[in-house]
Amino acid sequence: MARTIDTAAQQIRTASPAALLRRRIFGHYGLLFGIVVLATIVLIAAFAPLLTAHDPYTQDLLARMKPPFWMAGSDPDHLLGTDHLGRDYLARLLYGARISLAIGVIAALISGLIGTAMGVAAGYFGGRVDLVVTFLINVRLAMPVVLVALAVVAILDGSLQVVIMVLGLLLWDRFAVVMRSSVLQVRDLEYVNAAKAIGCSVPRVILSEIMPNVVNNLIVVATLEMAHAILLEAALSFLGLGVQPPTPSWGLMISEGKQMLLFEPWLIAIPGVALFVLVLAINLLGDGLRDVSAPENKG
Amino acid sequence: MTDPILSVRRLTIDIPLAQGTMHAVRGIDFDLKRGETLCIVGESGSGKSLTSLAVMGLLSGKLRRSADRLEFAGIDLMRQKPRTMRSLRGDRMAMIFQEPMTSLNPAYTIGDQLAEAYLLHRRASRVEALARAVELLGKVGITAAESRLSQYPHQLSGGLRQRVMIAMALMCEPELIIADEPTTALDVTIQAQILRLLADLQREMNMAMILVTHDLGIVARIADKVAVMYAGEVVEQGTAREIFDNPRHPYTRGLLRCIPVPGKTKPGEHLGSIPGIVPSLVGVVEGCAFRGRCDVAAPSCADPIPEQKEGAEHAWRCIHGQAEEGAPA
Amino acid sequence: MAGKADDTLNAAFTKELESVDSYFNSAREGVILQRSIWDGLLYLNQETGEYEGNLATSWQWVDDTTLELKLREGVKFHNGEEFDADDVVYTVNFVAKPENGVVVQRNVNWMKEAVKVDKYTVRIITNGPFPAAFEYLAGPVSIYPNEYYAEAGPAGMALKPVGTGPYQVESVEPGKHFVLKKYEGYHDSPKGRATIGTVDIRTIPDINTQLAELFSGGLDFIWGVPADQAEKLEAMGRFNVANESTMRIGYLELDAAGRSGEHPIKKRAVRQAIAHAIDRQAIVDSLLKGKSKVVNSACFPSQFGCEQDVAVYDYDPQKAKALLAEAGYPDGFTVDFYAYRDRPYAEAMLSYLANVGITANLKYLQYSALREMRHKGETSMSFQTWGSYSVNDASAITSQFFKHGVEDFARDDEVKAWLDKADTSIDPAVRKENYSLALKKIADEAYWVPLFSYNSNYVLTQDAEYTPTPDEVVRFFQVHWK
Amino acid sequence: MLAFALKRLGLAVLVTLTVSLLSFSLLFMSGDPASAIAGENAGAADIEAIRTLYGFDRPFLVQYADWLFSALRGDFGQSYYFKLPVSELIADRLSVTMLLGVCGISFALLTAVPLGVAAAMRPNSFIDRTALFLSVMGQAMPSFWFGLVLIVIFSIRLGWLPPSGTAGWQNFVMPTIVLGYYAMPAIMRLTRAGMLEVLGADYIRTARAKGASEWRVMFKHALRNAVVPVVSLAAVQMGFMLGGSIVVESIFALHGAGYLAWESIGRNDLPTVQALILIFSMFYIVFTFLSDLANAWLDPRIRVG
Amino acid sequence: MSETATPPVLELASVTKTYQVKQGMFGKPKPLHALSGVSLRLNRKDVLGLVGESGCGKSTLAKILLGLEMPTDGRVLVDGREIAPGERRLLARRIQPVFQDPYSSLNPRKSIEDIIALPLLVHGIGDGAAREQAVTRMLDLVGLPARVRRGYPSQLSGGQRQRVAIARALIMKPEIVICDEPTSALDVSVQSQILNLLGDLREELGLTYLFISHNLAVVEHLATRVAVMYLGQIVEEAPARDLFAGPRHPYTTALLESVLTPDPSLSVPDTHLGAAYPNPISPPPGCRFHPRCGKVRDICRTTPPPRVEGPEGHVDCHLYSAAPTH
Repeated sequence: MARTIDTAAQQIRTASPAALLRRRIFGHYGLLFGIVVLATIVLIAAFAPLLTAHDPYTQDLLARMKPPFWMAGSDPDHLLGTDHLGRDYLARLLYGARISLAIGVIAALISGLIGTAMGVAAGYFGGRVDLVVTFLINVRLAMPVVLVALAVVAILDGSLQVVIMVLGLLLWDRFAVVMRSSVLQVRDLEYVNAAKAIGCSVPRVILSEIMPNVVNNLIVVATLEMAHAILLEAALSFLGLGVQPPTPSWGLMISEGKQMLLFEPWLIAIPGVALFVLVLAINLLGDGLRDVSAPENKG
Repeated sequence: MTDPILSVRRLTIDIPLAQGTMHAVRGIDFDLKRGETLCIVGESGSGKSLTSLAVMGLLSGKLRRSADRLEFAGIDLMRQKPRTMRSLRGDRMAMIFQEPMTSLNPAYTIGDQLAEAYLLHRRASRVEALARAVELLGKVGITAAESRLSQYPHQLSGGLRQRVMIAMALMCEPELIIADEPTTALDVTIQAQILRLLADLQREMNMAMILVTHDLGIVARIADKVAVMYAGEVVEQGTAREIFDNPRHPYTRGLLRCIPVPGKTKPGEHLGSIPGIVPSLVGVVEGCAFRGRCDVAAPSCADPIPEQKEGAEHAWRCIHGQAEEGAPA
Repeated sequence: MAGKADDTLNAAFTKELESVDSYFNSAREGVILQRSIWDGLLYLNQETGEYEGNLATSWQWVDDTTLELKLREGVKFHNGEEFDADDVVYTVNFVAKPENGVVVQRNVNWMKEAVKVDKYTVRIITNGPFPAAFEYLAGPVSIYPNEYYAEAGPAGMALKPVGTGPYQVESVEPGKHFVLKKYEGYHDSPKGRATIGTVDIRTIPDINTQLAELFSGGLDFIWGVPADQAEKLEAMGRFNVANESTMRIGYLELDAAGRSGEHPIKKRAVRQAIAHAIDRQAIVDSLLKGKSKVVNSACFPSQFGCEQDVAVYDYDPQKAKALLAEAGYPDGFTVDFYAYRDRPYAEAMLSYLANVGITANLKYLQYSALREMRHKGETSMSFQTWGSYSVNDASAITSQFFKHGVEDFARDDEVKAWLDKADTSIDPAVRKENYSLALKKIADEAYWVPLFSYNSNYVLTQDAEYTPTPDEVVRFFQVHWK
Repeated sequence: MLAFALKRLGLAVLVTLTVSLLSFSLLFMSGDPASAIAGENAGAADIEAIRTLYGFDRPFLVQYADWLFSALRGDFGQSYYFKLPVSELIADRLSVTMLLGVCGISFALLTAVPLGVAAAMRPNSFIDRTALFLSVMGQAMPSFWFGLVLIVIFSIRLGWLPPSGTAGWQNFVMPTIVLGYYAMPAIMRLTRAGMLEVLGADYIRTARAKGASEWRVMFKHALRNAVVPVVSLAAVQMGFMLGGSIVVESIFALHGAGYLAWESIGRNDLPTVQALILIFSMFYIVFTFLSDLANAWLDPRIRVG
Repeated sequence: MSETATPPVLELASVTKTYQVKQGMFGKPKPLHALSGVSLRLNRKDVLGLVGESGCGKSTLAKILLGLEMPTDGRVLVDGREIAPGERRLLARRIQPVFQDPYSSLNPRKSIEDIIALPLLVHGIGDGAAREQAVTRMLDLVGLPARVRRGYPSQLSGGQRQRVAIARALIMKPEIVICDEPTSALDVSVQSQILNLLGDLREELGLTYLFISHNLAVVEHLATRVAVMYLGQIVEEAPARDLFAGPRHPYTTALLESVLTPDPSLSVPDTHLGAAYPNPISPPPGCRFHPRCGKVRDICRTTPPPRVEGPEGHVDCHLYSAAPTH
């Protein structure tokens, strides 16, 4: 009687999870597109000073609203033209990537921390904690985001920090909802019971047994909320209550360019397309991550 | 001897996967006569459920089905339009699934769902259909049948739901009924009740029945004929008595040794076991698929395996195949 | 499409008007409606600068604080009520009472009361000598029908306004839509009769939407069009574009008194450096354009008493840096820069300040929020504008801000004394002299950095004509079809 | 069913109260309301007089309770800016926003649900890819930008649609598309995912085994179950839409409640902003409440026992 | 009940577990008695088979023993010493679980090595090297090749995973292993391997098992004693051979009849079990089994049955009480 069931047929059957993931990522074009574009934008943001000789803040009132290179009368020194104060549009666009990314990342980080803590607590402890968290989520969902954000930014005045904080404090709901349901799903799985029966402390159960199994959902939500925050900032700036000039935020650039919408549409087309591409890339990344982490729920 | 109502020859099901084609069912044959019960038995992944779905024409779109012959009551199922298949399904051939909890539509009442099965195939009013439903609910042993009609599936226990499923399958008095693991999700006591009900109804209505299961106990109690499937092949088939009393294929023998039998196996002593795991069916599969786990495997097991027969009913695919001494341990 | 064909002039407001009752709003849009719906006792002829009789036919000072007016006879309000001395008395006595809550108290708080002499004669008693009285009687003080107002009150008046003006109100949807109809029974006023039958005014907040409507024919008349857009519109040749200067000037308000705490701006040299740092001419040429001018004195040049011979700070960054170094800030400093409108101008100034080493963080607030901060003395530097209510007198601006009120960041006793004298004297020479002294000191100390005067662009469809006036008030009754 | 409704109602009331407290306290800190009432060119003394007149010197909770009890009677006080009852002001504006919301959600549902179903019926087909493309575009498109682009194309270049106002149905075409397209992707995705999930369910196989046609399987058995989460989402989106109509209303100069809210924030018009936040919240709460009831009706597992 | 020299290694003394099943926020919570006064003794090296239908409270019992749930009432004693609510870690050192579903009982994000070594890590036993050694030893013990240690659960078959779960349970050298349906998710051929392994390990390590199963054939094969649960109560308990030879409680009889042995000469039995399993929120009065019992008498409908002690067990049934009690 052999206790070992090992035979020739008994190989480690499938690839490791990491290898599987790699394979899936490279088979997903949307995800690849998202990664490549986002990486490009991140690099642009990081190396903005190397990519343009112009300073995004230097104004030249005599060279205002020079058209971009594809239009007649363009100035080869300003590839994408200049804005209403004669600042180089390309430089502002490149530096603007930093602002948008910073807003997206930090706001998602703050809301992620709040939402995850609440969602995990609700999902794991259930009972009264869950009641309270669910209630808070309801309250938060019932508050009109744009309106409340506008009101708060109006009260606290719109600096970059304030906008990021407000968005961070407002956008935690989806984290909480998703983390709550993810944890609820995982919480009653037997490996969690096993860990408890082994004598793991609550923090250990949460951090080392539950979190690794819900972290992909967290990442997906984080990307979506990042996109959400970037769009919201743009909307706030558009309404005049976002980050303050002369900060080269894309939302602000659209808001400034809007003045000349009918005559110089490229002023909003350029930052608009940049914003669109960035959000698109982040969304594709998020969608792609969801697909590869749970291929059965593609959609 | 009557013609078989269901005749299957070289039924093959392929599943295209990213890594290659998976040969899930590899050329199986069987016949079934009116009034007979065929049990298809095998472990998970052996292709037994796919076989039953293939007969019903319910394989999902990606799966490829082919067969030399797939005849039901003289109708060539391989060549029928979807429309014809629909008119057969639920009318002349019906199916019962494994999960009674999820196999009923949660949005509609029991009555709606039972009546639908009838109205799809019979020119009848809704009132007539509901009367028929009450009749069949009574038949499957559900008390207060009329009041059940307006209930929703979630209000019933698992055992009751499986009875409803059976009633639904029998609404049009099918000639063939296929039950795919109908009791796996149920408690032991309920399992016995449902099986007994099925067996009684099958006899009463003179239906042909295919029962797919992994439980040898069920097979022994209910089957006229048994087909043992392993890795997409029927490795052995015959009458229940032949299979249990005189198993020829090493896999069948192994399976029988694995289960503790009250009164026969001694408590605490080692049970038989089959080492290893089921081989991958992706790509080309040649020779005996069991040879990697077989304790009597020989080099020639890698060659094509001819079918061996003993009498009209008992057949197996193994180059060995001589009767084993004594009863299975 | 509306327009000349159906005798309707479609115009747009940029801002939601809080109330049509002219005493209960403080907005430019309110003034525009007020001039069309109501009449004042007097009228200021924009061309001659002379006062003419409107609801009054003659007027004269009985003493320093008593003005007697003869009223026009035969005038009827839009609702048919007859105009007489009772209407003037009721209106003046109502608005002069502070507890009735007229929003802009300055417009009315110089009046103590009105007294009826006979049916067509009234006396207005002022709270002291008030040389600018005619300015107000020709401007914001409109006469309401006493019976109707007593019954409807400000709320009713806001929804269904009744006046004597060239236009009567057809409908009001608060804040968003106003329809005016030509008042056929309008009296023989120096304002002249309206020629266009209907004026349909919608509130369209975004100037671009207004432009889009103009393009698609949905609007016939818009104003306040920014210089860049006006230039482009003019170049298109499809519209009549008119530019006119306004009495509004922009200035930097500097906290010389240190109300917001210790900071570099308390030093005169720093304030002068700021004045030297900003290229006002470039801003005027590139951003404001039109009839805008650089201003050097803390008032609008045409205003009575607005001394022009004051210290001039030309654009000189080197000098600015030198002044900063002299003040002890060779590397500059950081300061919050508050603003509430014209963000591009503010941004341009930030950039100039940055060039001399001053890092100014823009705090762009709503007007009321910024005003609140200023009242509390929390701003050390802010970009303000003031339109003087189109009152052509330095008292409407300089005296507003340098007499130790909550909006005075200079707190200069000497200046206050001069201004007090100028404001209360009725001798023009005395007034002029004292305003001059005050304004010269303000410039020398650089309490303010006066920047530029504003202008406004008026755009009409080619079917219509209008000659704008420098007081920035749109007179629909003077628009006419070609 | 009644107990379920009551329970949801209780929760809704509690949420409403909390939101009202939050918005009240939030705006209480938003600076001096007296200054806002005084208007643009008022002096310091004017403001001081107003402060005592309106009772802004009372303790916070007193003011809140006062406000809340009035609000319960439908009295949200006077707008500081318009000097009109807030309730009148809002009632007037709300109809535009509601109309816009209904148009927007209808547009979203009418495009998203058929697309989602079609996509789920044929995964990876052309129509599936088209639907996915549309939804990805819709999620990444800033709606204010989209609105501006539409104005440039349809009002300026083509002259087909009026760029602003509420005069006729033409005025609502572009706002509807902008607002609807904002909600469309999520609904489409959920419909598709829900249909895909439901189509894989055991009871669908049961229906097929009965001999039901594909059409019947799709629309009788699948959609009924897949639509349950879509109803919830549509309610949530509708709530968001009303609250988020600010941008669209300001671009297309629709004098709705969203635009009023934005302007009121700028004007420090406290009673109006408070009332609007509360009313938008109520809308969200009412819609989700109604969707819960609708779901209970659609899904007997909630409705019965 | 038989006298033992030493106290039982594990004892449950009238343990009750009641869940408050809340019906919405304002609905009145209703009590669900998952366990009603369950007393059990587990002697060293015994294999106590616990059988019953789903919903009878078997799993709740297991959770209480593992410290995953606190009993509402009653005591849990280990070696005669009561375990206080705060002593879960103490419990963990002596009692370890093997769960039903090997697909969900292993954390998919952790390597096999980490899974097996987790108990040592948690209890701070040994250093890295010692833990590595222990893992090697355990892999060998449960018959897994050493190279799987760096693999992940998704790379293993069901049987292999269950071996990993057993290795994890045994690495702490516990005395008691709670096996909650350890083979019901496995194929027959694998089931026998795991049963064999459990049998061998018991011999080698002197383990005590609580073996929870609904498969009576498996229980008969492995158990030394059997307890039959019905609706939160233990209705019969006896040495395995006695119980299988002569079941006393009608429910036990029905369970035994339901076992389908692979004997083609027999047909499907009629268990005479009426009605379905009752709702535990509103259990039937009297004997909880009476609505389904073929031998029901009037007294069964009103009066809970007495406990009838036998020489080596007990049965709770009116059929065996000397006189009807009130």
